[in-house]
Amino acid sequence: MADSYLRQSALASLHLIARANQADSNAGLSMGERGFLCQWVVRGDAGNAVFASAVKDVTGCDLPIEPNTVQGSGYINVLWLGPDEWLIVAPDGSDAGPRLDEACKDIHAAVTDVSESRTVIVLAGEHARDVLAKGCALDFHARSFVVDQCAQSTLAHMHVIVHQRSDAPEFDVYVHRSFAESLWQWLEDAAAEYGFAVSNPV
Amino acid sequence: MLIIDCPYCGKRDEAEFHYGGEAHIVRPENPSELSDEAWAEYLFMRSNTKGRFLERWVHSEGCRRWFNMARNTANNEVEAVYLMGETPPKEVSK
Amino acid sequence: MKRYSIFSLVRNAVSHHKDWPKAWRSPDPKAEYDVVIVGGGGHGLATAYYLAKNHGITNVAVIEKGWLGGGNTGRNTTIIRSNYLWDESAHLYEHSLKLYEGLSQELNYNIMLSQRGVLNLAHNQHDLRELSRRISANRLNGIDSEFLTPADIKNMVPLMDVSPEARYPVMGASLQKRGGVARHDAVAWGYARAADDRGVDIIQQCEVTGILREGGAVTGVETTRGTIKAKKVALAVAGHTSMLAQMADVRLPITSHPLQAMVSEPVKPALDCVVMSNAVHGYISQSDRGEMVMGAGIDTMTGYTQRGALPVVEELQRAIVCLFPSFSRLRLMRQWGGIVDTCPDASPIVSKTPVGGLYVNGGWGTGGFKATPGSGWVYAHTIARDEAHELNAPFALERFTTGALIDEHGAAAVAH
Amino acid sequence: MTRQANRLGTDLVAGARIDRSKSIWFTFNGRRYEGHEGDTLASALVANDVQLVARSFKYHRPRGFFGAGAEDPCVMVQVGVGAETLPNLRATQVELYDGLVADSVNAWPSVNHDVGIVNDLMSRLLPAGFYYKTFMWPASWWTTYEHVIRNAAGMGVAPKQPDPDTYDHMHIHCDVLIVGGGPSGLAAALAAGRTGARVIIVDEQSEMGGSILASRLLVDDKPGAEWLASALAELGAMEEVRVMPRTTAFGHYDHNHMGLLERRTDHLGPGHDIARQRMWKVRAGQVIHAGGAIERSLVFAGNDRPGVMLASAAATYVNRWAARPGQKTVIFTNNDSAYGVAADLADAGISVQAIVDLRVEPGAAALEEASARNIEVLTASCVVETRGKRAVEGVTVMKLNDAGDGVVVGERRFDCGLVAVSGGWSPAVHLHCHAGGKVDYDEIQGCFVPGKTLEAARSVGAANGQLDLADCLTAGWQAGTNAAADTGFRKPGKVPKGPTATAVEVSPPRHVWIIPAKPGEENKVKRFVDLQNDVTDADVRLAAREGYRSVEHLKRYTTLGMGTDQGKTSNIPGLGILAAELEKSLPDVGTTTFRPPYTAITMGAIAGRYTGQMLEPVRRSPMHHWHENHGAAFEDVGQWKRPWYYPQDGEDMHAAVARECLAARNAIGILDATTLGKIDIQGPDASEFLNRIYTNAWSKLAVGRCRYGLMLSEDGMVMDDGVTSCISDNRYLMTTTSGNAASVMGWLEEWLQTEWPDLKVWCNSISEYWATLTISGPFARDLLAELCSDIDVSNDGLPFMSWREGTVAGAPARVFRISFTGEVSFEINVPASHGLGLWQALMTAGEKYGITPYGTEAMHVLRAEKGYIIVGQETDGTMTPYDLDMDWIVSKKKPDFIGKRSLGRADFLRDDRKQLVGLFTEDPLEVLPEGAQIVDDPNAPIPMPMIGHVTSSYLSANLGRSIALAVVKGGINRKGETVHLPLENGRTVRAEITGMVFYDPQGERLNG
Ligand SMILES: Cc1cc2nc3c(=O)[nH]c(=O)nc-3n(C[C@H](O)[C@H](O)[C@H](O)COP(=O)(O)OP(=O)(O)OC[C@H]3O[C@@H](n4cnc5c(N)ncnc54)[C@H](O)[C@@H]3O)c2cc1C
Ligand SMILES: NC(=O)c1ccc[n+]([C@@H]2O[C@H](COP(=O)([O-])OP(=O)(O)OC[C@H]3O[C@@H](n4cnc5c(N)ncnc54)[C@H](O)[C@@H]3O)[C@@H](O)[C@H]2O)c1
Ligand SMILES: Cc1cc2nc3c(=O)[nH]c(=O)nc-3n(C[C@H](O)[C@H](O)[C@H](O)COP(=O)(O)O)c2cc1C
Ligand SMILES: [Zn+2]
Repeated sequence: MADSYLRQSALASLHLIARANQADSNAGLSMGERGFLCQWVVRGDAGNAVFASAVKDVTGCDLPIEPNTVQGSGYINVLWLGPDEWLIVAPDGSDAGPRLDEACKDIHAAVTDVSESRTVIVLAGEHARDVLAKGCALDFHARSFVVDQCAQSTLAHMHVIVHQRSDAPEFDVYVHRSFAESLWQWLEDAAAEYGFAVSNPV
Repeated sequence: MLIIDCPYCGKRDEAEFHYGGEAHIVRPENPSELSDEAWAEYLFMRSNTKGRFLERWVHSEGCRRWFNMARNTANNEVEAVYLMGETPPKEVSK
Repeated sequence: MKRYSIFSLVRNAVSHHKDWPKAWRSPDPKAEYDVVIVGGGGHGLATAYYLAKNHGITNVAVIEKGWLGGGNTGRNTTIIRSNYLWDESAHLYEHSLKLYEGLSQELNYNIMLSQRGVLNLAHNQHDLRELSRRISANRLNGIDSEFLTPADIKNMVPLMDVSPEARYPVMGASLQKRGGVARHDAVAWGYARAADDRGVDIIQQCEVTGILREGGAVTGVETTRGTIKAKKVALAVAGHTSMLAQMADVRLPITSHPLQAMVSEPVKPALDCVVMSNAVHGYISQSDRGEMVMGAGIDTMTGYTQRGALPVVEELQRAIVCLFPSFSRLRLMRQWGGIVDTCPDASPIVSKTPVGGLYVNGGWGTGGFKATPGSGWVYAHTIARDEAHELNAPFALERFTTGALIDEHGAAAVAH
Repeated sequence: MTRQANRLGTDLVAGARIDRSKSIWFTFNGRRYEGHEGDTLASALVANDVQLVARSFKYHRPRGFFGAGAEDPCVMVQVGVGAETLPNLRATQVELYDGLVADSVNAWPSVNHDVGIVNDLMSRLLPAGFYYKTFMWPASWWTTYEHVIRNAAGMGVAPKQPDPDTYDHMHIHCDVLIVGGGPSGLAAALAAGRTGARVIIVDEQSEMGGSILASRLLVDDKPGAEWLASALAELGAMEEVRVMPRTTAFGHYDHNHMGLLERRTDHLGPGHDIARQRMWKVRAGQVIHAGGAIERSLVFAGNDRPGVMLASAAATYVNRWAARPGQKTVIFTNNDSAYGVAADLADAGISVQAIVDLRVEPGAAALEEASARNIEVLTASCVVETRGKRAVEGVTVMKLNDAGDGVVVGERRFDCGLVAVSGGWSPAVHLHCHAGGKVDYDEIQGCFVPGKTLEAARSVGAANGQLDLADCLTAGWQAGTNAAADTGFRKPGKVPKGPTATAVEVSPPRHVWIIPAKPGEENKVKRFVDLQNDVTDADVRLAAREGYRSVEHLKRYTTLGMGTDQGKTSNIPGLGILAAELEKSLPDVGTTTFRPPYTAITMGAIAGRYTGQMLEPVRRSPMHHWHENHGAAFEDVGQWKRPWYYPQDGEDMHAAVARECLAARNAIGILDATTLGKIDIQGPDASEFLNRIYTNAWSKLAVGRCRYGLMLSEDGMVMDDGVTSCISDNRYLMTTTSGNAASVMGWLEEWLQTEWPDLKVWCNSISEYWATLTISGPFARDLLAELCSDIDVSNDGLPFMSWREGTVAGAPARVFRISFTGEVSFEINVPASHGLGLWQALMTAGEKYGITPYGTEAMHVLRAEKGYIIVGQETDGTMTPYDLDMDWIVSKKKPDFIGKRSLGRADFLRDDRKQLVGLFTEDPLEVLPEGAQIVDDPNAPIPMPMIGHVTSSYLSANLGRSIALAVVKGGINRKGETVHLPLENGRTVRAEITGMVFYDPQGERLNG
């Protein structure tokens, strides 16, 4: 049976990959889904050296202690979510989570697999900030929201984690799976006046 | 709408937070030993102060941490933010 | 009291309206009263009126820190209904509604009670279940209440969107035909005039700053206009109930919150009943002047600012525009806030207190305007006899100790 | 009529803000008119000599243009038709576009012949508050009276069709927000902008400039328009400065949260595919209020005749739009500013008959301006009447006595079609006050000026009581510099210089709140304070006499300032009259409260895009589209759409549910249970934590086992329930009801963080991680065994209330042997991305067993057959575990858990509490309505004592009869007794109290 089932990303029903091929290059922004990422929520005490070094060992990233920041290794990103909470994001197939869990087994820390809990919508281009600003009260101005900054907030009344990936600007918007279609719909509507292209981010 | 300085995430819109009522109401150690009156006091009776009020908030759409805040309920001036389990800073503890 | 009537209007027109008597006096406080009522809102004034009328107690002062009727009485959305779930509430609010029905004549002051019907909408299965529970209970309690299907609703309120395509479709409603609205200021003014006429001193611009006690019983109040002695002190201060009770070291299970309301610019009649929705959170009616009068939920934090925040306004307007897609083009003319005092069970407290001669009437939250006459009636009884009227006995402070709460959260929809 | 008879030529007015080369055609009250680009509806009508535009609220008296902008109380019009119609727009704020259709409101049959004028004839009978005194007899007639009153009231007409336009929102942050694009605001913006700060400057008019647009004064020695152009060019070039015309700052909320409303297409007319209006929500570091000042009227006899106009408005029509509001004019003033108006009018060829000044000594500069144009100045004089039919034709002027409360004999009559009035200036303190800012009274100017505020905000220019242009520029510059500095921005290097103008010396105004009428006419004339709501000085005084002495009483009794203009021009005069009547000072009387919005804002714009289907997000399970494609009817559960039932071949709900229920007991039913909340609980103290949260004991739950738990709130009431499983040592998976998923997660965090920080426990929500597919029924095990090879799913291998990890149809899975139907049942949890694949695999493989998807309705029936409760249906926040007959789940041993103490209170020990029981109707096919109330004696008089109500009720296809769950007072001990249910249709149904378990009472089917 193993090969008969299909894994479906949260936005699979929107056929974004097919739409991406008909992309409009004049668009004010692009939007696409980055699906199937490995994600773990990690809870622990930042001051615990074992914990911090376990994270470093497994992910290659320093544990971000500075609020609202991201540490990245190019392959794995660690997002600060709270004083004792982080999100580790890695490409499909990563085993960072189980390894970290193992490394932390003697300390009071927790690693929870949330890969399936959220998908990522990538917004990029000139008007990406405007679209975010239509539904989110964070200040996305280039002076106050910079590359490798992240924040949890709400976008169009849906909980999101926003991570600025580049100066393009490019944003990863993490949204809970059950909300993903609604958020996408809202984004399409918000982006319409600027013109947008569906992208196929990897 | 207030701006609340989450002790962990920094300044955010009040919309990201949930209100948690009066601060420093400690659950009695041994509820079963309390009289009905004393239990009702814990359960229901609140200071509801007009003026400087010590209250709890949680950054529900952000880091999900609880913290305390001193706010003037008569004009919404936020006077201090301090961590759960801490006593109010001197300038607001009267 | 010189009676108001069309004849008095004509007579006074001839004399260029120079001879109208004062609606109420502005007396200086006496040194001592039998009863001092703190708070010149509808409840305080009604209490004074019924103390005089029903119990013959006229040596009464109503002490108001601002202007009479300027609290929540002057800033509410004026919805009147009695279709509450629990027997205790239903009986109290129904008593109040009955008094309302004859109030203009009784007070000789037109309070413009408009029994145009109140609709409570249901948007899902859970709402429907709660609705039919309440309708059933109301009917057996003698309170008019009926179920309307979406088609019935469309007939009654043609501009409402009852289509199944709505995000939260309207699936039915309860209708209380005797429910409606009244002119809020007139209720306060009518009671003030009638109480004044029976000898009650209404003292405005006088704030109570302390409650005097001796041996566990009250002896008077401290005010910004001096000490006033009193055998009994009765609180009717809505949003400030806790503050006043605290002056007598009585702690209450009450929290105060901003509650906002707003009006659109006036338009010709476009909505003929009161519409309330819990799931799509908002309620609306059209005043006789033509504005849409609208309200929603409380701001969750404790507050005494008498204003609120923009998100509540947004939430409300989303609801209104969803229910009435054409009202989207109307314009908001004014928004304001009141301070409502809420109890953990969303029911009021009308009660004696541990302090002798001190009474409390509060915790009406978002829904005490409709209770004004009934509340005054039973509170006057409680004060006069030093024991609860049967209608307010369940609303005593003790219920928080015994646990006999009257939880009107779940089923009473938006509790206005 | 000639086209634009009152349009002034370029010879008379140079440089107006209209493009004379571009004509715009529009219709007013059915007639076509021409205007120019740059016109407002008002300026175009003035140019076309249309004077009568509206009728007043109460007396239906004729109304014309009184102001030129937001302050105008009178000229409300209905714009557009059909779905696009907009009621109550102020003609002075409507920008002209081609094809615009406007009509007067509140007039029938027309504004020229309005029958409502009978109210005016009866006005003696209709003083302030008359309706409180009458319409009371007979009581039953009130409804009729009310009907008439309602139809007479209101102004414009609400549209009847859904709004075809869209609206949206934008959040924005800035260092300095400047409200008002007049000279003060612009100077502030330049200063702040040059520091590099993020600056937003808004103005509600079509273009920036404020009073400059209508003034002939010089700035930096240049004509105002030139300076304006250069200032705007400079601001436009600054990267961090945003200039926003057509944008109203409508509210100043706590912590510098500012609401702006931008009108994006209104000036273009209907039919645009971008949002018509946009609400901006600003967080500003510093706010500068530079909204200018509003001119006041004077309260004199006949002051409401069309043709009576604020002096500043008259100048604005002339200077800004080259529109002549009258050929001959008399200026009536109490201050110097109207002299400038006189000069402007005179220079535009309007014959200024006289300046009537209340003061004995006008300012020297002002007098000079008049004498330079040979304008006669009548000092210590007042207009005692206006003459004319529908509009002003002339005025009578008399000398005022020293006290200002009477006139001296000897009158002068002037013919004029325009009376330009100035009663002084009121700073626009509105926004300053919204967030609790205080005001101080300026005795000399007779107005309130901004006082203390807690906000990081300041007021400048006319909004701060500075009426001289030079002061405004200096103050604006200062404010901009300081505000930027307060947010950390300073211009490096030399101290820059702001724009300048020549200061003008002025004399103070004279405040006479009621202008005396002609001797002997005091009782005959009407002097209006509020032109929209028809409040006269007599009304104000009457209110005071009757005891409505507080300003707030005055306002509410007379409706002064409660119209759509919110009393911008009338409040202060009203207060002045009240103060005089009460013999108090004006500041002692105080002012009413300024509330948002500054000018009315579209309700749709406040809602933004969150209307219709976008009201709230929809939550969908991974199998949502499968359900949709298979015809599911959906039920809203919170934000989730859940399959309610799956009708086939024209089945109704009843038939579909019956089929689904039968399948779940006789074959296999499959349910999408993804919406359940799931929480990962880890840590050495996890079981202790569960012990405190749940009523039952958790210490001994072995890995691989599951247990049902009940959660109470601290007041002892059932809050949530669900199954919690032990995943590994110190690790649990808690499930919650769908509706409470978020709140339970919050509840756990709250206790952990605030009360028990010493407990070593971590909670993480994984609700969204798992898709949950429940299969239930006699063949469920066979089906599962087929698709799952790595778990022994036999009764021994996977006993009831246990779980195993493995793969199902190739997907990594956790299989829980738990049951909400009473059948053998497996809850298969797979990562959400596998949900749809697994669902399809189960459907395919299950076909031979008759697998049938069932929705929430069948689920409800199936669990009710077993007497399982649903929190929120059997409970309503007033039910304890004992009330639910669930004593077994309340640990007697645990010293404490949340809610335990409350269970011991007096009211909880009553034996007549409402308790959960089953009900069997006498007629087995009678299905009780849910919610029906239960009584012992159906013949008891109303109010009939009620003893409970039906919480759940269904026709059970499996049992072939109806079943119901109900709460009944003392019900647990009343089994076998008969109760009565009086229904809405008048019938009374009899039912027997039974136990709650209707089906398979021994629970044999659980193990298959
Ligand atoms: C926006 C809003 C909408 C509402 N909508 C509805 C509705 O539709 N239907 C409904 O039934 N109810 C509604 N309510 C609730 C209703 O307005 C109140 O429950 C009711 O008016 C309370 O009346 P009251 O006389 O007890 O209080 P108030 O009218 O508030 O009077 C209390 C008075 O006490 C005075 N006071 C306070 N402290 C002191 C002191 N120390 N000394 C002297 N005087 C003092 C205050 O100045 C005030 O005048 C609404 C409330 C608000 C705010
Ligand atoms: N001579 C006098 O007595 C007198 C009196 C008043 C004003 N003035 C003159 O008026 C000028 C005052 O300049 P200023 O810049 O202070 O005021 P201004 O009147 O020139 O500009 C204020 C601007 O703010 C706008 N505005 C007001 N409220 C707003 C809101 N809520 N949202 C958006 N825009 C809003 C208005 O549309 C206007 O364009 C000076 O030139 C002064 O000399 C003179
Ligand atoms: C039922 C009702 C109708 C109202 N209608 C109007 C109105 O037509 N115009 C207006 O300006 N205000 C109206 N208001 C609001 C009052 O002006 C005022 O804002 C409110 O009573 C609160 O008082 P405050 O703003 O002085 O604090 C109304 C208030 C209520 C309660
Ligand atoms: Zn935070």
